[in-house]
Amino acid sequence: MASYMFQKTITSICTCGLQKLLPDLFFCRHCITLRCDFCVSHEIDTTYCPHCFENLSSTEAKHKKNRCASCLECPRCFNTLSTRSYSRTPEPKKPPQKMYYLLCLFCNWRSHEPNIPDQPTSSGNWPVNKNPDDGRILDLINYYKSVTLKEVFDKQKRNTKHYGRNYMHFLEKFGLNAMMARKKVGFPNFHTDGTGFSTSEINPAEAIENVPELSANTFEDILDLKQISTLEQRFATPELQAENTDDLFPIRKHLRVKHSLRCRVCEHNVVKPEYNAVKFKIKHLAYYYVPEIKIIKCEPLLAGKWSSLVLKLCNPSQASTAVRFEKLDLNAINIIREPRQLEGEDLISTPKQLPEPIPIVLELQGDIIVPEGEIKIAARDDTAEYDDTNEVNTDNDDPKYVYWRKGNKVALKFEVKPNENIKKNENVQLGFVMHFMYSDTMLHVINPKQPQTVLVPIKIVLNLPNSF
Amino acid sequence: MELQDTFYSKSEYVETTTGNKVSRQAQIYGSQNIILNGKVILQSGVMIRGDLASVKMGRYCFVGKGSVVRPPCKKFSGGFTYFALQIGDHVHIGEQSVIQAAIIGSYVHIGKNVVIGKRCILKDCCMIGDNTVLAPDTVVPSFTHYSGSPGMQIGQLPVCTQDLSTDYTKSFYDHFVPSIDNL
Amino acid sequence: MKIESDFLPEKQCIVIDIGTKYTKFGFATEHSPRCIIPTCCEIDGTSIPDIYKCKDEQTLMLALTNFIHMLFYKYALVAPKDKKVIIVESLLSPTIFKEILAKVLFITYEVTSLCFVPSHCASLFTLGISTGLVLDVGYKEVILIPVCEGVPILRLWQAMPLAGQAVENQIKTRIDIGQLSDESIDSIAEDIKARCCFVTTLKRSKILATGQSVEPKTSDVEYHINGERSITISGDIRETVHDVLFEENIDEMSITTMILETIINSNVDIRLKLAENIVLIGGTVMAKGFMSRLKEELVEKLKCSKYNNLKITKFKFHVAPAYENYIAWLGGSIFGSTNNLNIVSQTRENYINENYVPDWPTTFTRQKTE
Amino acid sequence: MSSKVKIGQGAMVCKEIKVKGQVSFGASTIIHPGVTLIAEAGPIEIGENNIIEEYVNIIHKFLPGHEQSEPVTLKIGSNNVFEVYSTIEGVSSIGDNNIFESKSFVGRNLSIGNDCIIGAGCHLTSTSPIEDGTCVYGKNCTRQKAFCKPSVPGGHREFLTKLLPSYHLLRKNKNPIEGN
Repeated sequence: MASYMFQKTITSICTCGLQKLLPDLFFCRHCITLRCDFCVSHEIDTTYCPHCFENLSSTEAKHKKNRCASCLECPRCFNTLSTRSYSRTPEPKKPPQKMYYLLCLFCNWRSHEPNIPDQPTSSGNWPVNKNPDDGRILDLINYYKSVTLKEVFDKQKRNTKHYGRNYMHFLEKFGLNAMMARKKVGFPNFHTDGTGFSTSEINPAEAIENVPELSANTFEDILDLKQISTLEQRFATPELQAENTDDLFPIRKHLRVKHSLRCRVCEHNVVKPEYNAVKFKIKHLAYYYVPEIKIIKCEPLLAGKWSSLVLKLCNPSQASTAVRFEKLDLNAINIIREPRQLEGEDLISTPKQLPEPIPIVLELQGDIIVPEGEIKIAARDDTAEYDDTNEVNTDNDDPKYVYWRKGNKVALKFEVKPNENIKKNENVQLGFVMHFMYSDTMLHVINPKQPQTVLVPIKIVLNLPNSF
Repeated sequence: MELQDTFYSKSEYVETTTGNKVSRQAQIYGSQNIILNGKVILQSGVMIRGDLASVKMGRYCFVGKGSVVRPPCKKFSGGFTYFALQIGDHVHIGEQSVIQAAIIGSYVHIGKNVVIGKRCILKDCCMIGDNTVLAPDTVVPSFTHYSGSPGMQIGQLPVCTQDLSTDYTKSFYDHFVPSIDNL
Repeated sequence: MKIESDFLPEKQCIVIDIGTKYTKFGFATEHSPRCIIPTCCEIDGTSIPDIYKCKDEQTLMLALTNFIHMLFYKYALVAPKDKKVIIVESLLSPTIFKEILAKVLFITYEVTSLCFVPSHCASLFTLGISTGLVLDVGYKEVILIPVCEGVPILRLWQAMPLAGQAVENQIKTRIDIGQLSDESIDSIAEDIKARCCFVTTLKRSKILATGQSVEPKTSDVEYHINGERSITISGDIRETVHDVLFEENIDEMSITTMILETIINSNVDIRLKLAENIVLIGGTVMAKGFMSRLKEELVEKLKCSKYNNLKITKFKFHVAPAYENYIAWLGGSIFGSTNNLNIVSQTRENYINENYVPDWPTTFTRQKTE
Repeated sequence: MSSKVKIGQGAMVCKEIKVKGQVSFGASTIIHPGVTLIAEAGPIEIGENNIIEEYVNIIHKFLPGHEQSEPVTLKIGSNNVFEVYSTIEGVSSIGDNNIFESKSFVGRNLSIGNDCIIGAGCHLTSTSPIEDGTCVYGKNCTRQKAFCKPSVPGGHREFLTKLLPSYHLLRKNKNPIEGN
């Protein structure tokens, strides 16, 4: 699996034009084409805490500012804190009381450093520092809210004058019920000068003349880097940004989300996770439909000379499929995009503006001879692993292309010729189109009863390392 | 790229009935506390401390050269004990790694030179990059890629991680073949 | 905690301030950003250190898509569909960047409304005043725009590439950090700037400039570089690293002369008001001693010939109720709490059929024509 | 170099360890299997109540330059814990009550005081000495003043002394009189 993460030898081109590895691609069964991260819309499925796996609803998470109430992070090394307890007898007679403090097992930070008192309960409410300027900002917000309301009110008053609406409408809009409402709530009545709207006053900040000077001893005293917090530690709590490491308070752990993905074109679900297990309710991944290609053998590539390349195709789906290959012609590559126009109940009500696909720019550094004709690949059945007697009908295989065949895997021979001007250590980029037979079982198939088979084109790009 | 065959000398490895391949240089202590569920590969220099507490490993596990699998210890008011370590199926552990976790789920991929701190919990389908140091008591959620010291999430794993891991460990086991010459 | 009304889903508005080095991200009506993260993202594996420097439109589009995706799904934990978004950005940010950002937000992420607020006007919201000389000392450049009665006077804008990056380049040239990858050299230089260096007084910097040693000698600092080496940073380096911001380049321009030039070019009646309402924003301003040094430089520069006909004798600086590196964001958040937001911002529908990107100066003029 | 081993009273030294040169273990010190102790540049004296876990290598060699200079003893204090795969190479002396976490590496001419914690995966080769009570952690080995003394869990040693004899062959002193 590690090799999957770092090697980009075989990539497929998604409908939106990005080159992606097969496990990163999804397969929308209604549009019968590849989708990638860029062309699916993500929705929040569940919000959970990465440490205690407590599931929160989205409003609850929003209310707690997307932070877990019980799990805390060390302010110094951002590793999750564990609680340690010791028993203490406050008064000689009283039974010993269990007191808890926080300890980071990675950088040995303790909750005694910013002298947070020990809590009697383990998931005690550890103190959270408030923003010192809360009050001032709140007044500013209220002031600007009332100013804009006043602007709206003045504008409407000006408009209503022009049209000379009847008096009741005017009263009803601003007069009678507004005044009654204010009296009921106990607000002071409108200003008598007829502005009809009172704006709360704010004392604008006055500039200061004598600016804080550099304190005298900043020059001489020895700077102890252990005491000064780094930028990252300050930005963890933006409203405090403590300079000294001793005033760093533990941070509540940030929550994480599970996505459910939906195809942008036909708005059908592509991936829908289970509640908290690893399984998925809906998992339409290209990895389960499109035959996976792996390189078995590749002779060293020489500029301008044919060399053979053996690719293994493995059919992941339970239905047998057939594969046909075709050269990749670059000019037609950007034209056919959405292979299938939606019809029947697939048509979504409001046609959406889709992100326009990314133009595919490919410079192929060589050409490739692909096997002709149709090559069948048997279905995958997991029971085959135990009885090795599954017969392999290789009678109608064309030995020129089929290297060997076993169960749902077949190895095919390709011929590869890199261009003359290829540089030594540069990867050779080649491409071809693989059409694979997909039995379309969706009920939107209007007329025929039994599932109709469709040839799905997948554009594959190989970049073969030259130093083979 | 298809996995290449890795050869091992037949004399060095012992193959049990359930398909476990254990190197003779691997140091297994307290073997009655160790349970391997079949098709597990323990390379040379691996040390499994079954004497401290029981160690359970699922199918198709692989432990690289020189790795140490050690049950975690816990200090509580009563005293001090080691408690069991449980590893799921299809787990790949790189070379020179130190595993002191409490629970490792299935389909987990741990890189080379990794330190997994005491009492860590690794959920299914997660991946730990090379040279990572996981602090004790860390919990690694599913479908996450952790790396760095202290281990932090740096990426997301694809939805089909389960099948990727199964294929990887199965093909690794199939390609772990005795070298023919000194038969 | 009482349920505040603005937590209701439809009322929620996201405020993003994409700086050249750090991005401040949070919700409107909140008093501080939810996160301050470096403005960098990665496209399938290759990391892009600076989004503003993307080569072509294509990579910029992908970089912005990934970056906005990370912001929403890792920090806001809310789907961007049908959300209101405010982008606080400097008036001089390239229009390509704005157009692609609008396209990404409107089409890929289907936000309902988007509004671009200039950081210079937004920072005045945090002070309750409407006129001021706003000096934004960021990472790449320092931008100075006077704002009069809430309207930025674009005629008098000044900008210079003398900001955080210039200070870090100074550190890199004067201290040998060793052969490491350049990301780690950048991060070490930034760490040294943030933790060890400060802005010295004018008097001391003059003496040090001539090379003699100054009386209360600044102490050296021993700085460990990941376990292998530890270098000592000499006292005068710690002091004089920030002086590059105040040195005058060939055509005699530095931060101080920028302010005085703007005041001279501005028309007579607001000169006094500007001089007494100087607002400093941006991360580099948070260096200890920056404000006092700037004041001394201004007062001292007044004496020289060019500016002596100015009637101004003293300068006054504002202190905002927040840290300088997120004052602009806070301004955006305060603006987001008013319902002025719905009037000014551009909705998705008429972006699709009109396909123009809202610009702060043009929003009012365009308002009239509708 | 004959490997002369002196085992203190109550010390628990497993059989499968690699020892080169003269090494003496203090009382009730526990050595897990797989430890390598190379004492070429002089004898290594390990104090009491130490716990040395698997695959720890304590290498006490001369600098490649001058081999023939007279032997120097490497003194290791008491109550230290060396976790799995921690490496001490060419260190002049180690105090008491230190914890070397797994895969930590302490390099040449560094002397470790008392009550230090060397974090997991730390690669320390800088020459500046580590004062007492510092805690080194993280990939760029940031140093921090530890708030209080690292406490080795008390029951750990008793548990191991009860458990190890039943599973491991233990080294005995060749001539019991010599082992004090």
